[in-house]
Amino acid sequence: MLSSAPTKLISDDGRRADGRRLDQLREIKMEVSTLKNADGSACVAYGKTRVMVAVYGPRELHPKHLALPDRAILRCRYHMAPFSVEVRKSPAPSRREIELSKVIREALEPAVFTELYPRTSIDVFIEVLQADGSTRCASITAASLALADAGVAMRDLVAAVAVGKVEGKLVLDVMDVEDKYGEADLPVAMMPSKKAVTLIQMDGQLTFEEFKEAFNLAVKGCNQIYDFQKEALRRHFAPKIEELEGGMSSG
Amino acid sequence: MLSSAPTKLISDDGRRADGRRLDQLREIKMEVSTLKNADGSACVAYGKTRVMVAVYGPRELHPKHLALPDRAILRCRYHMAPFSVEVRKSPAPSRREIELSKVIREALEPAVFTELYPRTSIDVFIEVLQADGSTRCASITAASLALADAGVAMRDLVAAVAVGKVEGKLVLDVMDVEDKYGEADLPVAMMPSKKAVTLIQMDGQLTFEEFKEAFNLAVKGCNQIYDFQKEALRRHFAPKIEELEGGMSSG
Amino acid sequence: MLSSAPTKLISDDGRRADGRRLDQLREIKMEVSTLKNADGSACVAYGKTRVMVAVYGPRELHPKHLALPDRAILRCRYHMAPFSVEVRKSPAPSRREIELSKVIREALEPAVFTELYPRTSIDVFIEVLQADGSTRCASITAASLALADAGVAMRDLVAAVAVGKVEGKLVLDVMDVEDKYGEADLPVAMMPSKKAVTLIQMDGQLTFEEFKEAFNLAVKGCNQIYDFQKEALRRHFAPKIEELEGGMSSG
Amino acid sequence: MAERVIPSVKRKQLLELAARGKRIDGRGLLDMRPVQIETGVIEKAEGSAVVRLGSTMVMVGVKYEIGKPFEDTPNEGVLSVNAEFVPLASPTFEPGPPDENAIELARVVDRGLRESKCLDLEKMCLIPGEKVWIAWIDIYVLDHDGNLIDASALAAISALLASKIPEAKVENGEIVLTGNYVVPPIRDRPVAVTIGKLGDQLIVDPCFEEEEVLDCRLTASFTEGGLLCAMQKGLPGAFTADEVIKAIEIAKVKSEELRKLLPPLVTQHG
Amino acid sequence: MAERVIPSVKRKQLLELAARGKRIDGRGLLDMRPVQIETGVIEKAEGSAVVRLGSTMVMVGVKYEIGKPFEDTPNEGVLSVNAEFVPLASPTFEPGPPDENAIELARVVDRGLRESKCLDLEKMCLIPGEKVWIAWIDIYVLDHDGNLIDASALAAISALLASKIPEAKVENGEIVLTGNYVVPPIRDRPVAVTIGKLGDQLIVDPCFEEEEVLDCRLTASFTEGGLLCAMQKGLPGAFTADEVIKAIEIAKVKSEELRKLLPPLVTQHG
Amino acid sequence: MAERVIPSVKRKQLLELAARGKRIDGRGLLDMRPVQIETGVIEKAEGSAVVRLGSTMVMVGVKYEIGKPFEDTPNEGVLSVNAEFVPLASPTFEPGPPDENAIELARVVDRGLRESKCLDLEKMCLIPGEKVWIAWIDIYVLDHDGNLIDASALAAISALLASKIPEAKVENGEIVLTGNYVVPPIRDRPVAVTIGKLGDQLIVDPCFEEEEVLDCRLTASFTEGGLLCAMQKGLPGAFTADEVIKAIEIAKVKSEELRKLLPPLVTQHG
Repeated sequence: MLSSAPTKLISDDGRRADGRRLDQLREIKMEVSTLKNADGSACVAYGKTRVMVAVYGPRELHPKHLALPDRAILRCRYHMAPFSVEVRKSPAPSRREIELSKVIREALEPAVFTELYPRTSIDVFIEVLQADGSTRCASITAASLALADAGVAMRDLVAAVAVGKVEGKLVLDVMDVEDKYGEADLPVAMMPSKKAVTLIQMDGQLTFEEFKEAFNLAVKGCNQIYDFQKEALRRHFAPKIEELEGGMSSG
Repeated sequence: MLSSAPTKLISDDGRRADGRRLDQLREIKMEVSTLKNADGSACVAYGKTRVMVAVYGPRELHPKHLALPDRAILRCRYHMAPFSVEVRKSPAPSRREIELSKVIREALEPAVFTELYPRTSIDVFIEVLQADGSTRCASITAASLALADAGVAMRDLVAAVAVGKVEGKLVLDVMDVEDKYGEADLPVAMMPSKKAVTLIQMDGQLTFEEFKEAFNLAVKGCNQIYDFQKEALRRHFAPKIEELEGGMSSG
Repeated sequence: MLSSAPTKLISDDGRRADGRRLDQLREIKMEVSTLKNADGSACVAYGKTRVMVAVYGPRELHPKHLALPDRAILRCRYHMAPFSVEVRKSPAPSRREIELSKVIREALEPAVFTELYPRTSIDVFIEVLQADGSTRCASITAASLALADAGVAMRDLVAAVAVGKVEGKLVLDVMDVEDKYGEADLPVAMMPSKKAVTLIQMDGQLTFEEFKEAFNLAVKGCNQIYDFQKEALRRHFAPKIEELEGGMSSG
Repeated sequence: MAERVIPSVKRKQLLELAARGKRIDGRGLLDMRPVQIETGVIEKAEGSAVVRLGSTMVMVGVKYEIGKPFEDTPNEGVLSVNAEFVPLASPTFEPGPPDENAIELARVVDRGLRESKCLDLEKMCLIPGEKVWIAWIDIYVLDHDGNLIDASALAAISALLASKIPEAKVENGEIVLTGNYVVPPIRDRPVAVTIGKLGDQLIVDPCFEEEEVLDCRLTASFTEGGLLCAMQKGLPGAFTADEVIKAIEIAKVKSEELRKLLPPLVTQHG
Repeated sequence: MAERVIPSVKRKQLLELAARGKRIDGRGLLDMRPVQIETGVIEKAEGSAVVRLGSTMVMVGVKYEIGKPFEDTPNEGVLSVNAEFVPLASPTFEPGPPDENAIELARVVDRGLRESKCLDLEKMCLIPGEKVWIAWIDIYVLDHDGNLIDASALAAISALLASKIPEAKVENGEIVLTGNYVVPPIRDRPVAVTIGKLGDQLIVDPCFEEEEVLDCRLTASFTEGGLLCAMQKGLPGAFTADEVIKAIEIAKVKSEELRKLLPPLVTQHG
Repeated sequence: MAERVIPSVKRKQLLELAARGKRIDGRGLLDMRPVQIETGVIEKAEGSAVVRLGSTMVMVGVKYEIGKPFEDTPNEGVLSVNAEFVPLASPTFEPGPPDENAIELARVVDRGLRESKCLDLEKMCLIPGEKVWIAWIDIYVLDHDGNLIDASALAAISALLASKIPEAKVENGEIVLTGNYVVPPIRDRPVAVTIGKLGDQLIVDPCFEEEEVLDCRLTASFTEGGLLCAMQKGLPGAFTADEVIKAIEIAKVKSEELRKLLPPLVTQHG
């Protein structure tokens, strides 16, 4: 299903190829605890970009000599399904996937109280089921939900979003066609309530002024994503808490 | 040495491409204890299909943490020599070889008293030296001889043979050209004296009635192979037993 | 930077393609202790052939179960930089590099008192930065300097040089074009003061008489290389010894 | 090749249940778990499906690509089935190339599809010996609660049935994509059913806990017309000859039930 | 994925120094170590450079080869950046395929070159869709004393600027090498600068000991015209938003200093 | 790279024996074990041989395939020698890609064949730059009792001498196989002999127990005309210069004895 280069990515009235305003997120969907086997899991969609994340751990680490005496090891694998992209991707991890696994891990680690789980590993497995831009951001967002679902103690959730420059304009939540034919891509991850930036990458060309503007837009987008995350956790945990309270009140 | 598609696989008088009757095995050759280094070995030929099997073990397992406290680990590698087939095969194990290693291991395991050898491994190395159909069957047959030669305690030998459907007829002991241009292939392994089926696979298309008929023919074939196996062991061990008895009587 | 086949490798007045006499080495350069991190290092050039060698160790061996109770394990990796040859070389080790790693290790090992460092490893990492023939010889020469720089006790340095047969004549210190278009290549490594031959390989065709002559030329060449090695060590260590003596005399 | 350790207490418990016709999750011996099939879940793939068998969840994506045919079948398209046990599906799965279990799964699903001749590979040839359609069937196990073979086979045929293939024309020896999509040349709907042996009992659709203690299993695939088109015995135990026959009979009945969950075959293009 | 163990005593010491504006090797927080650039060191490569940042030593070789373009950019040459951490450079490096650190390094250097559009890839196309120049940029770390990204990026652009590309003509659809060498189509000189965060302080050009205890780092690459063209945050810590801005401002200034060490751009051929 | 552990008691015993001109299996220092050569053992291969040196057993298969020549030798066929130490041959062999010992073996056998120019590779070119014959020589070690090099080299040349190559014609730029087989263009019969050094003694054809305690070994290959065409010193010990000369003299004599076991060269086709 090959797509051809579009003629125009932003219409005269400031609408993007999918009808969004410049500073508008795509439809965001989040589901927590999707999987049975995993200790925690989440499924997140930014439009057609869909990722599934499972967390196993904290659990005993094999081989043991890799364990750290003072904290958990956070491990992370970002991986794309062969059918997630237009041209089938070989299942062997690409250099891009290896790099993203590293930066995603480093974006999550500041949020995790690894020191509470010495000698263990916390494994974050990310599968991109469909890729339509901003997959690393959706992955970070989903991974922090899955960590929360697994009951791993965290300083804050991590929310991520990418800002792009397309036809000279800054746009929020970059989709594939904008990434491919746009002028710049700036993915940012934050712990919103801590105002701490845990991931920042950039491709393309931006003046310093454009960068600052784009960065501020990304911060705003992360805060919106953060609201969706909290809402998803509330939806998931609220019934249980009610149940618990119900159980207690009836007791 | 490429062969071209044959015009007819079964002649009007019911003879196969190599002159066999439908329910006839190829020339079967078996030799036990062919190799010096191995603890047990056997060389088996079903016509031009020739396999050599070595067994090492029961022996200490490396790495040790893989050892089981209550029984031996049976390991099995089915591998084809690069020159065993018409177009040279790369020595790296193919997906087919990995699958066959697994099903052969699972076909042998019911026959081995693994519980007598806790914390050890029993390694079965199969080399297909020439492939002319039914290599997995010849491999199982040879492997159980090599296990016996290594002195591994067994419930029974395992004998295997494939039945095919060729030009609408069921044939015993499928050779390459019949596998390639026939309509179905049904390899079966059994512990004949236990009447226990330890391998069954099928490719192609069979009605349920055809399947039952083919399966019965395979059972019959396994019994014939079993007779060859017993004869080969007798040939190998009889002289030693006579020697032993001679030694004792002269004592 | 592809070179084409030369018309003549030895001129009528007995000069080689680069102006050398038949029994003349290229310009030899040696530098000891080039690198900061390594325990010992050396950089050696035979003309345009340039190798850098680092030695780490004697050091603790991982995994430990590979350690030997009575001596050090000498490990050696010969590796070519992708840009060292005319057509870019893939960084994955080739079969040639694996073979050369083995023969170089076996050429160095007779010189090393491995028995003084039980349970350790001594790792020799060789990088060919530019290849213009005789890289294995330059590697051995550099490796023994790096071992000396690391303070590893040695019976003798190992010096190496290749003799070739080119247009019917024997030549010392074979360069790439002579190796490629010549009739034979004979690399030899020695512990010169022990008169012990630790590497000998040969490609091409030589009569037994030619071989003896070539071998004698190689021995002569090794002795010349040996002089360069001793000089390089003297240059490196003399200032320190003087310093030390200065320090003592002033004390 | 990791050896399985059979939990003997669990095995004893399940054997006792089975002897009384019962199973750990309350099913009868020959009951399947609830089956859910959802297709069209991945818009970027030409076909896709998610199948749930109880808690087991398998996703399959189908991609069509133009490539070279195999040398010995120059007039046929290529069918390539691959399976990945991605580590999010089970604490026992690890990252890395497919192990023997993933390879066996892919090959058993492949044989079920291939031997039923469900894809008319000759219709997938564009320029003989040069260019053909390759159908990539990627099996992605997302949650593992047993019986991956049946779930994967069902997801594979579902994804194929739901797939569209780009319309391609050959003009002056060049392939031109019209931009339209057409129905792929599918002519059968094979279904695989796996029967487990637990002591003297045969059970249908084993869950993960049951698989851990099974003696062995037998998978049989059937064409729409009821022909056996692939079989695979697995696990290190043995069947009696009678059990083999009985297992296939059960599998045949179940395969017909499962096939009812699939959409019907569509009349082919051209 | 080896986890780093942070030496806490060392971290405390460096934090105290940094708080007083000092560093372990006597530099000020925003001082680079001495930089040396040497080019033309490998005659067999079309371009080469060795860069020393203090004791860090990185060699880069550039090879030009004729090959096929990528399918989606048939009119462009190919830029391929690879990095090897050969085991002679550090006791922590091991033989084997590139690990995540080497891959990250290569990809960050690649993005700095690519996004600055320093190589005019369209001018490296010989026969569209068939034959283009491939520029292989091989980064070889020889001695590791920290800040490999900046040293490698500097070595890469230095080697490119010092490189010559074979002159090729297309005659009757065949490529003919004239035997001459010409200046490659380079039109920018991107420079990368990495800023480390150590507690509340930002430092320039961290050495190995500092890297071991950094909170995190931010690399920014700048074009000749002062545009940001690539960024990469690394290590498992976090920046405040203000620190991000400040780090980029520092990096911009330093990138201009470093660019002065490079030879000027040469007018292009053709 | 597994390090060998030298069994010192065994070494002492063999040294004492050797000093008295004796060996553990009763041979004299310069005696070979019984040699058996059998050819034509694998009908599916174009050539094959099994060689036994005492208990050492090596099988070699030769396959001819049409493929592309190397870029730098467009007018020559390809000779590819590979060796596998399959795990059935020795308790010390493990499954997996060839280790350094298997690679060394293949390369030493390769050099003996290649440098003797025994195969006339130019006669194996079909369409220059496009299509040539590839001769695959696969060495398969089946039982390892020492001196694999000599056994493998002997099996390789035996299999080649016993091989037939398909007759191919080029018609209108296409290759047509006539269906006939002809004699391959073989013009020499190189033989390799390995001499072991045990203390002060040189021995011929070391068995496995001897190899474990050797100081070092030297292999020399000779053409039919008595020219040295390949050499390889192995194992971590040293020879004196005199020993090198003496070893080669012994090897030359033994190579002539072994060559008598080979069939004669056949007049070439065409």
